[in-house]
Amino acid sequence: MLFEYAIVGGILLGIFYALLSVGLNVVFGAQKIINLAHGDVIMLGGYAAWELYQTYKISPIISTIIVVPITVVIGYLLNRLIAPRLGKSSDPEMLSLILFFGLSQVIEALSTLVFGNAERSLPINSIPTSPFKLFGESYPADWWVSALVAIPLLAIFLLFLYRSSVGLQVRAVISDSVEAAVAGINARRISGLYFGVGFALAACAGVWGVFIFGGVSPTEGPAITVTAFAIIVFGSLGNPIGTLVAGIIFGIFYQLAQVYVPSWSNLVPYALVIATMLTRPQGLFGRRQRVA
Amino acid sequence: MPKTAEIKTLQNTGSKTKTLISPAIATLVPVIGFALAIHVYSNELLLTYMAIYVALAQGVNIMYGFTGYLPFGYFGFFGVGAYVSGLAMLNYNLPPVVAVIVGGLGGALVGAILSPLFRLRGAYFAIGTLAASEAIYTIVANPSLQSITNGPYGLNLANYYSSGMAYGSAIALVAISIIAVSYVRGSRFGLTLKAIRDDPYSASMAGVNVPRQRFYAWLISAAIAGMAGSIFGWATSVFYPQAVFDSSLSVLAIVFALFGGVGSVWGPTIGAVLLYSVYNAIGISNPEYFQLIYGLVIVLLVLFAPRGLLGFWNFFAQKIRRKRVTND
Amino acid sequence: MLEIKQMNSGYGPMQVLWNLDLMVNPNEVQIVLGANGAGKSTLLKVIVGLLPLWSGSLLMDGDDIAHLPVTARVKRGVGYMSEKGIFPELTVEENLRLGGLSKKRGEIQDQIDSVYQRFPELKERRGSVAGGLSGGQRKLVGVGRSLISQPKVLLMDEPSSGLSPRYVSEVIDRLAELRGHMTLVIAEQNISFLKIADTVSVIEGGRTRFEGSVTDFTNDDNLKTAFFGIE
Amino acid sequence: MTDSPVLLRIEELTTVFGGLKALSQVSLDINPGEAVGLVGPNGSGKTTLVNTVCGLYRPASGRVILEGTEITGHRPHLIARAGINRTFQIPKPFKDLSVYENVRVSSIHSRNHTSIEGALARVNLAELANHPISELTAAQQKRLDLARALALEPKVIFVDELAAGLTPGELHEVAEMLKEFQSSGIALIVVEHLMGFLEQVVSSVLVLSAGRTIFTGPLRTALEDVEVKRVFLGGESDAGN
Repeated sequence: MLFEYAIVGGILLGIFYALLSVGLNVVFGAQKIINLAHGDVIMLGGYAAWELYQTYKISPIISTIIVVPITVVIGYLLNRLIAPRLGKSSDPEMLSLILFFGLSQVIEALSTLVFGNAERSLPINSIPTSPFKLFGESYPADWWVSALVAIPLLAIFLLFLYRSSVGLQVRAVISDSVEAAVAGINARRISGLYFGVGFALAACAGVWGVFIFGGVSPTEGPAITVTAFAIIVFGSLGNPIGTLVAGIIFGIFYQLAQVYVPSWSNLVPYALVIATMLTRPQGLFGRRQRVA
Repeated sequence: MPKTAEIKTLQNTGSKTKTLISPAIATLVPVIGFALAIHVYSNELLLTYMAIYVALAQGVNIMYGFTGYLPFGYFGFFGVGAYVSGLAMLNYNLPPVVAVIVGGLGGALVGAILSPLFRLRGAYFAIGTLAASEAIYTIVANPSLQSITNGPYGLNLANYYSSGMAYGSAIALVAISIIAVSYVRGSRFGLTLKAIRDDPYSASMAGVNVPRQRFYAWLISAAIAGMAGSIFGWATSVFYPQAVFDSSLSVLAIVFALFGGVGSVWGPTIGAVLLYSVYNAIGISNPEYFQLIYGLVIVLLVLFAPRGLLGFWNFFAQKIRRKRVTND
Repeated sequence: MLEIKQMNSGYGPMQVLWNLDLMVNPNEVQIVLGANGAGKSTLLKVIVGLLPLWSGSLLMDGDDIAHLPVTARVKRGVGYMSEKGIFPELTVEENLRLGGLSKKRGEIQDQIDSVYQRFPELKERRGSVAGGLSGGQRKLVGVGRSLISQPKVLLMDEPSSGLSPRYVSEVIDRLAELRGHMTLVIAEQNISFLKIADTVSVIEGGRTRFEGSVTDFTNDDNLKTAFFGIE
Repeated sequence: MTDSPVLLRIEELTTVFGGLKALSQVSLDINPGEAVGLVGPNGSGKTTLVNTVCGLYRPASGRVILEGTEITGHRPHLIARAGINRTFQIPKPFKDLSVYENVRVSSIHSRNHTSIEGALARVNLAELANHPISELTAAQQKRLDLARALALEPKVIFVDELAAGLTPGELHEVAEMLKEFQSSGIALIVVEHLMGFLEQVVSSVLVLSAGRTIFTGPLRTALEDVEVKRVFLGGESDAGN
């Protein structure tokens, strides 16, 4: 029964992990950079959910929707602020890495000042509480509720990207920003918007991270960033669908490790990212791409 | 095009003695400074830590300043050094100073093992080293390995504690790291590293063995971190794995180096001394204020001095140099 | 329609165009001939705004467009088909749809259908990724997208590049159908495009070597060797 | 024909990118002091040939032999030290080093520690030795590429699009420079679009199209060749009449 528990639990958590990492891949698609503040945006999403529940008794399910427009705007403005300056530099990739690293420190410091060091958590009865039963095993409510919220969110994201006119422009800009400009697309505005979408997805994941990680604290960001990075590298940079599959596979690996070799389970993301980068740098679903 | 046959101020006009004097000053000033500081400020442990950070910032300088590879996982070598030297003392009763050198070798050995990460570029390398160091931490701190590493309970080196010795070693390490940077900067080795940083393929067509040169820089950098970790463990005497495998160690070392200016000899020393002092003034009691300050410093540096990041020192030097050229 | 005088431009520090002149009249097909590296692509890129104009003038319908960003020039009716011409990761239909971003949904569909009518082989492969098509079909996708966006002047950068001779003549035939209906500037080194052109300019070393009608060009033997760049 | 082997022999070199043959069985022999032009339309494989011989790409098959020693697939720095060097279409100086230091990087790795000043003088850059790269024009940067190659005592230099963007005066200067190299025994393989310039420097050409050799022989003959005309001018082989 342990095996089934690990697989089903892994899939439920994996859907959450897909949501957790897809935003990082989206930001990569928009700007060709690794957003080292990704985990911190997730952390902010968590604090938003906590604040909204504590002060206004707003259900985390509603909070997931509330954070979207706010973070899209924040991401968009941030992109418009930094993109022109980075574009002028000689090594934009490295500089943006350092920039987002600095931003991550700023967010972490401000969160500590505002929310304090202590970990904040939300009562489980803030979401529908009955555990989910399958094959005689029961799974915590937050696992399946977060999966149930993540699925429509991811579906909407995919519809936006693959079925809407703006999504088409996004893909055109990602494919070739020069070609997109001569097709009359305002490439800067489009990539800024997509950048904001990446932030929004991160914030949504953050709302549910409060439950899955057992709380939210100002210092959780970097570890989440590394986990998300492991997943997007595994599933191929720039390919959001790859991230979804990779997230689920990661969830299963992680649960299997939790069940059978619990003391080693923390090694999973690190081993995954190193093994992927060294043996198949283009990821599971990637075509040959210059990474090294 | 400017007529500039007479402007020979940039390089290769300095005499041999001159090229030796400036690194000597860059080494002696901080060494003497640390030696005297203990008479003014009596918190020896704190000064030891400051010296360790100077060495770490110089280690980052060798790696990032001269090859362009940013090691987010630099703390991994630090932790390995602390453990290798600590276990060498505990298990083989090695004298601490010898153990420090062994710790440096341990750092370099791990550096050699991790050298395949050089196949990765830019951000991939930075995060790859971070993941590798986190993996090493997870292994060292693992309860299953308690018989070897004492798992999550860390090491107790209290029996080897010796006031003054650890501080002296830290000062020696500062000297070693600055001499290493001066050597790299002034030598053919450094010249080829800079060429590689600008354009690896072009460098190889100039006959440079690109992977080997990078590898050497990486080993020097890893050995410095290994020794720094060894001295940290020795001076701290009781430590847990999360104290020596702490990603904020890399963070601070990188910030100090960037703030002072990578690629220069003085920059990281000044950056580490200044910012670590600030850290002690406000950072111990209010770490979040300190974090906020250096986070903002990084963001502002990237946004408003995108070509530089070489810090204020180089920025001013360049300005002065330009002025001189236009005045001629 | 387009009037270029004394244009100087290049990449980074490297000057490629030297005091170049070019004049394109409405509804004419002008072929810009030149060897590889003569500066044809650079010229088109400066017109559409991908490269800066260092000095000289660039007028469209009498207005100076040199200071406008790319998207504004596209809105004004400058169409540009690069050598690549497509978004390889997108499907044929998506590529075409990108030609009509400013139009209403139904209107785009009508126009896509008319492109399909003109190029039936694209209809068959409407759902396939454009990067997977044959070289000739890829060019048709590029042409199709340009048709949908209905530019006042369409600049085409080497439509023959990467094509085998059979496809080149097919592309030429297709472009011939457009003759008289729109203003076309075709940068080419393949002189078979002459048969659909009204006027020719020859560029050599980034300078205008000849400007005139196709008949003047074909009657001048020296020009053909000049085209190879031999003095 | 001779007892001593040719200087550089490229033997049926084939380079494949993701199933696509960018270079297909291209062969070329060159002797000291000889200069061969390498021409063909964009994407015909000229730069791929240079990159493969210089060790940036590993060939799928074929051999590269320098003075009788096979060097196929050796790493770039070993090939450079063995005596094959190149310039770049878009010059690639070391931006953070001075002109002098740029050449010094090569000089360090030369067998006889060549004179840096000498190499700079041969490309007329001696006056700029202490200048930062940012003060050099594109033409000067291309000559710096050449100086770096010279400092490694090359036997063969691949010259990639040296003429693009140069004024007629500069063109003449560069042509004279290349002739001086030849007279000192260096073999040149000149990738060039500007036929007028090429004619001043080389006697014979190798014409590539779609990765294949379609012609080898004198430049003038090449321009009359039906196949070459078709590749350069398009569909009709009678286009030139």
